[in-house]
Amino acid sequence: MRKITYAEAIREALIEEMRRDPSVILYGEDVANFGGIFRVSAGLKDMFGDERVFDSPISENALVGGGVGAALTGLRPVVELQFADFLFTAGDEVVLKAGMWRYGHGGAYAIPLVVRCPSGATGVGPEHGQCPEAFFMHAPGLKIVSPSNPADAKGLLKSAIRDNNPVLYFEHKLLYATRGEVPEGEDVLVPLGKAAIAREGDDLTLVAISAMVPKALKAAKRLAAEGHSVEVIDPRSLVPFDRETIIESVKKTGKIVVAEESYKTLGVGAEIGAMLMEQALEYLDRPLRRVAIPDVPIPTAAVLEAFVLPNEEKIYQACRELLA
Amino acid sequence: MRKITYAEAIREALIEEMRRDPSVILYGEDVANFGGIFRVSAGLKDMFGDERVFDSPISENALVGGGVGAALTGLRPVVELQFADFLFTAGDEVVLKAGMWRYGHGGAYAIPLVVRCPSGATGVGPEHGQCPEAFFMHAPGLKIVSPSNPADAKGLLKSAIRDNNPVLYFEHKLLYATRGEVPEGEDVLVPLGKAAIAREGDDLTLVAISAMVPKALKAAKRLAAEGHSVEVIDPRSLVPFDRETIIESVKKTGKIVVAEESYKTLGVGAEIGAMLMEQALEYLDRPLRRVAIPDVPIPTAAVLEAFVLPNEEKIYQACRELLA
Amino acid sequence: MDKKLKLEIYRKMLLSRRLEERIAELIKAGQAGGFMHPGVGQEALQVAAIAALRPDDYLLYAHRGVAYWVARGIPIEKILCDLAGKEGGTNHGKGGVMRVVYPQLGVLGESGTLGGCFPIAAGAGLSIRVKGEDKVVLCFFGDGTSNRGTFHEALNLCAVRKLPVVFLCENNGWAVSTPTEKSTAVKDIAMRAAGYNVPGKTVDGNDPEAVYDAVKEAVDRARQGNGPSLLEGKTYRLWGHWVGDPEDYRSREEVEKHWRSDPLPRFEEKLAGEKILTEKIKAEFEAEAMATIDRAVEFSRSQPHPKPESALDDVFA
Amino acid sequence: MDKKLKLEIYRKMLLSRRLEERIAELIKAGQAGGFMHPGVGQEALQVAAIAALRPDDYLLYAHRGVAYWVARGIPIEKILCDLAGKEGGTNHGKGGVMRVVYPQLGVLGESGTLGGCFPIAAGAGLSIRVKGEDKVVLCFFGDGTSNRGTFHEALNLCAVRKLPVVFLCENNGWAVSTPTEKSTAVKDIAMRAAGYNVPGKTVDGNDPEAVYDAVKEAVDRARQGNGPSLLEGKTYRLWGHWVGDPEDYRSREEVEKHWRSDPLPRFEEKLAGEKILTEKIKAEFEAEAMATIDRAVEFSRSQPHPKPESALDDVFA
Ligand SMILES: Cc1ncc(C[n+]2csc(CCOP(=O)(O)OP(=O)(O)O)c2C)c(N)n1
Ligand SMILES: Cc1ncc(C[n+]2csc(CCOP(=O)(O)OP(=O)(O)O)c2C)c(N)n1
Ligand SMILES: [Mg+2]
Ligand SMILES: [Mg+2]
Repeated sequence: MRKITYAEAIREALIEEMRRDPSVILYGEDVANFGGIFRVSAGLKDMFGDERVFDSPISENALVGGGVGAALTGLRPVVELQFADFLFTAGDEVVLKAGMWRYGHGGAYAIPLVVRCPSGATGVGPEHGQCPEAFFMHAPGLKIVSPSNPADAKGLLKSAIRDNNPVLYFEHKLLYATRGEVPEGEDVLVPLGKAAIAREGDDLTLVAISAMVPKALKAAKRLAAEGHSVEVIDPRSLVPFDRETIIESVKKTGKIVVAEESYKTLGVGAEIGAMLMEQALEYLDRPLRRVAIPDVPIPTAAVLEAFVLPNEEKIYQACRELLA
Repeated sequence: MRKITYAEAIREALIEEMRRDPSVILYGEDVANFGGIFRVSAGLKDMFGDERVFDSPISENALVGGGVGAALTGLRPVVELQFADFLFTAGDEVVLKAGMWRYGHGGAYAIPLVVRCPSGATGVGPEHGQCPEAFFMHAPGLKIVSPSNPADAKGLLKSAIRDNNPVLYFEHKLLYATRGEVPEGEDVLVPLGKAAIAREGDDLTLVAISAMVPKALKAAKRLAAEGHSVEVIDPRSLVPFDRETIIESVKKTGKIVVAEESYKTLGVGAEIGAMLMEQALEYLDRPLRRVAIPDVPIPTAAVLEAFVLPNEEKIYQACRELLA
Repeated sequence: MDKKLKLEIYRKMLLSRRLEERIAELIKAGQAGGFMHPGVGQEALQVAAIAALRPDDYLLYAHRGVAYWVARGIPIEKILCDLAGKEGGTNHGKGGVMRVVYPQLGVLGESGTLGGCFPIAAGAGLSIRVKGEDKVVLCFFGDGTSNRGTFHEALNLCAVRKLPVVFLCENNGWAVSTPTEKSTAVKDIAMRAAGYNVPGKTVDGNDPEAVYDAVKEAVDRARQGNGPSLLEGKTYRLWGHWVGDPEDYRSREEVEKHWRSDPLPRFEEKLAGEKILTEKIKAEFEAEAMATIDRAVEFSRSQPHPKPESALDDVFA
Repeated sequence: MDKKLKLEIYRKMLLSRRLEERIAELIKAGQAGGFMHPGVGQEALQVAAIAALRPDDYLLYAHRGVAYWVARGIPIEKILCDLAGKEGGTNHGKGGVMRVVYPQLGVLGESGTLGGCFPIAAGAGLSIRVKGEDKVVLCFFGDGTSNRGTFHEALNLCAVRKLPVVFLCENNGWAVSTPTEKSTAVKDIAMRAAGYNVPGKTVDGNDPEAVYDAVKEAVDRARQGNGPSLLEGKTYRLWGHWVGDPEDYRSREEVEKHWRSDPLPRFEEKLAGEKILTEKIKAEFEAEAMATIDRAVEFSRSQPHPKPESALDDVFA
């Protein structure tokens, strides 16, 4: 199968969905003229015209709230924020408008909105490097996806655009350049709410999110060489969250490590831990291990950033500890 | 000891701290002329003048961000938001400015800011009734307190004002009118980060937050009549979080129920569950039970609101189930 | 404005007034089950502005009163059901009377956070523009709300993309207990139009004809693709911020002074002077209003509460 | 502006220019370890404005270039250490060069989200006011940033409470790849002053004297308790948005045209014409700049990285 990058996969999904459905539009800061600061939407303005692909003012509230208004009235807007961190700048529009307008109005409207959020620490400090999925996983009414590879990036974005609900789509900046096989075909979708078993195994369940998936797979490989069979689960979508797949795996392995680029306290691993304690307590034979950022903002300098970020080694060590 | 209401306790704390320290100021929408829409700050403008107590425009970003700027430059501002929900409106200012300015600037400044956030569902719907503590518990750099009674309301607010860090102070609207004993004395503080054991017990640990504490105590009383000894823990402060007290209690009881007015997924109960799974797995003899809002926005109509809110009966049932 | 339209505006102002009076009674008697910010005194502005819309235009009303809905033609009984959180309303108890919604007439709903409406209005304008329609969005907001950052972002976005949105400020002199001049740096909210290079106009908000003309002009302009406008009607909040507001923050004299420019008797006199409104018509309107309200109250009383477990519905589509 | 001040402004403009040229070299050679938005072409505006401050005033600079810090007197070696995330800088690797901070000179730091500075500036103004000081806050921001809602909220708050804050827009024609007229509804950002009833003034941002005079006037006004002002300097971003920007979104001709009004040679010629700047002084300034920069680069190279575990410090005070 052909291999393309994660960024190309996102771009392909946008192009196909915009071709398929004239109600899909794309806007955000620098997405048209420049093709996005990560150049993911390069060329789209020329393909679809500047009514459907346009540059916006630096106005995150108006961007996201405008997306809600456009979605309420029949469009399927895809809004790009330059950095996922700017979700906070549009906090009301994301949590209370996108997440609750439908509910508060008794289901009178649907909100088919996608907010594209480039996430992940890349040496740019506390306000441009977060993976803030867990904040929004707590908010009712929002769907959340975090693809870890090009095929999922494409298939999940297409599903997100076709979904009738607001979806926060987290694209990890460090994954943009990664290559992978991506099936062709305009109706190849990846459903929201279905985890992927990235590697099968019997001894330990390792849940990894977004850019942690490749690192988890490497750690699993190292552990395999040492005789441990690790099952790597990539939830792919955090809302809806495929609890079943994780619970089933843990029933088999009895051990769980969660690797994520969130802050540890109330990161995704907290929900996984609590869920297992509710639904699979009798199967757990070792304590939970969460590999995450130790509740500090993300520092800028490389040595500091490396200290707080989860990585292959930390994942490996956490697994080792449980397998010992 | 004299009994005063929760609202009076807050007001007393404000008065005492403003008397004690001229750098303490109070502002927000309608706090001066009207004394706050819940009348908590009635009369303060007359006591301290309209430079130190003033009404602000409807500009939540400027209120909270202004509080950060004032705190950076030597004041100790207390900012009132009319509803805790408006923390989202000031998302950037709360999470990235208050929470991260100090860290991002290498500790050059302290941010002694208090944001008062009236929380809790009272029939006013999805955007005026939330208890959003858990969202912000995930954010590094913010302290969080949620007093459940007048004495704590006073003592914690005084500590929050004297603390050199940003503190989100959640005052539950349904507690304003509750009365309780409050010791006199301007230096009677309740430290941030120390849980209270609201009732001792041996059979089950029941952690309850804010307005859930009185309900949990009632449930515990009912259970006591049935021969079950329930320990009720009120964390009081969620950041810093007194993990020790909960873990110790669970080591004794082996069972835990968490009651909170958060959304269930990634509510405070998730962190408690995960923490116990990390640190006390071998002591847990029953699954975790979380009594919380089932991941829907808060509806307005009384029958609907009652259906989603945790209450004494739901807490009682969750405990019963584990004690069976 | 022709005679028929004048009478229609008067009729709806009257109906709105009577409805709010009834709602206040119900609330005070503990029989409404809901919460309300009354709009008494602002009906001229609300009804006349909405009269300038086409049925397929979009409306984002503000949080003050019932006249928007009455003007738009939403059945009164639905409003009362929403107030009481009953079935038979527009949002099935989910949002209360603060979130009346009516897609058939482009009524998009309400943001619980003030100023949440501005970006939504801009987005609806974007839709119209992308789909090549000739609809218009009318977005109401209060003087206090004009200080939200979303006002600025949305006005600018609409202006740069020439979106068909008319922003209409109801400047009633107060935001809860805070007088406009204490919270707002300009005397006329419409002066803010200069920051976005769009037309700005202030009119007497208690004069339905002035309001209608100004809104009509702005709506036409938007419909023709010439972009947004910022309008302001000066009016006054004759009642408290909510039913039960102690109002100890403003003087009785001030309020009484403004009762003397209550738009309802003022318009009544004008139409009587123009021989458009006769005593007979007036009596008919009053009777009709009372009958409609009585029926609606009855209807709402008879309606069931939503099923408790329906609280779990409508999170996702 | 007296002769000494003119020379001092020129000297700092030159030093800033040379420093950015060196930083660009270091970044291109992979030796800087950091990320930078260069301010080449905007030094006149930045240096002259800051010259109007007192040492105890507060400064919120924007994200573009080093001249703010050079102007304020922050040692160059500290800037380079922050760029490289080394010890010896101002923030110990926590915030990089985007968060240079210097409490001794009222330099409060920077918001990573654009527009985050506006409320902070208002808050600093509030402090001054409550403490009864006569300090002033100077807050820089870009044309694109003027579209954030926080601009509106902060300007209004400062205006209603007459806070001593001077808002100064560096209108350089672009926000990343978006020309100002595509994102911003007004030609002159200073026109937005009308929305807050405060003085608004646009000056040639490449003319240090015009900038200094305008800022001085606004600063004096603020210091005397007469409230905020909104100023704008027209300038141009001569380099890309960041070092390495392909700049394929704008024409070479446009950029070249603007190089012809590069404020550095322009001011040089003016001062030469006024016989203030001699060849000798110029050569001395150049030599001094180079020596300072060389020493600073050396210093920064010799500095250690922060201890990895120090990443856990500074979350709470
Ligand atoms: C973001 C936000 N802040 C505060 C409130 C609380 N609040 C509701 S109505 C109101 C006053 C609004 O004043 P104005 O905009 O002038 O409208 P009016 O009530 O006078 O019609 C306030 C502060 C809110 N709902 N949302
Ligand atoms: C809230 C927010 N949105 C977007 C960005 C990304 N960003 C950084 S600089 C920039 C352009 C700023 O333009 P302008 O204000 O004109 O300043 P200039 O770069 O031209 O100096 C953008 C969009 C950001 N940092 N913060
Ligand atoms: Mg008002
Ligand atoms: Mg610019």
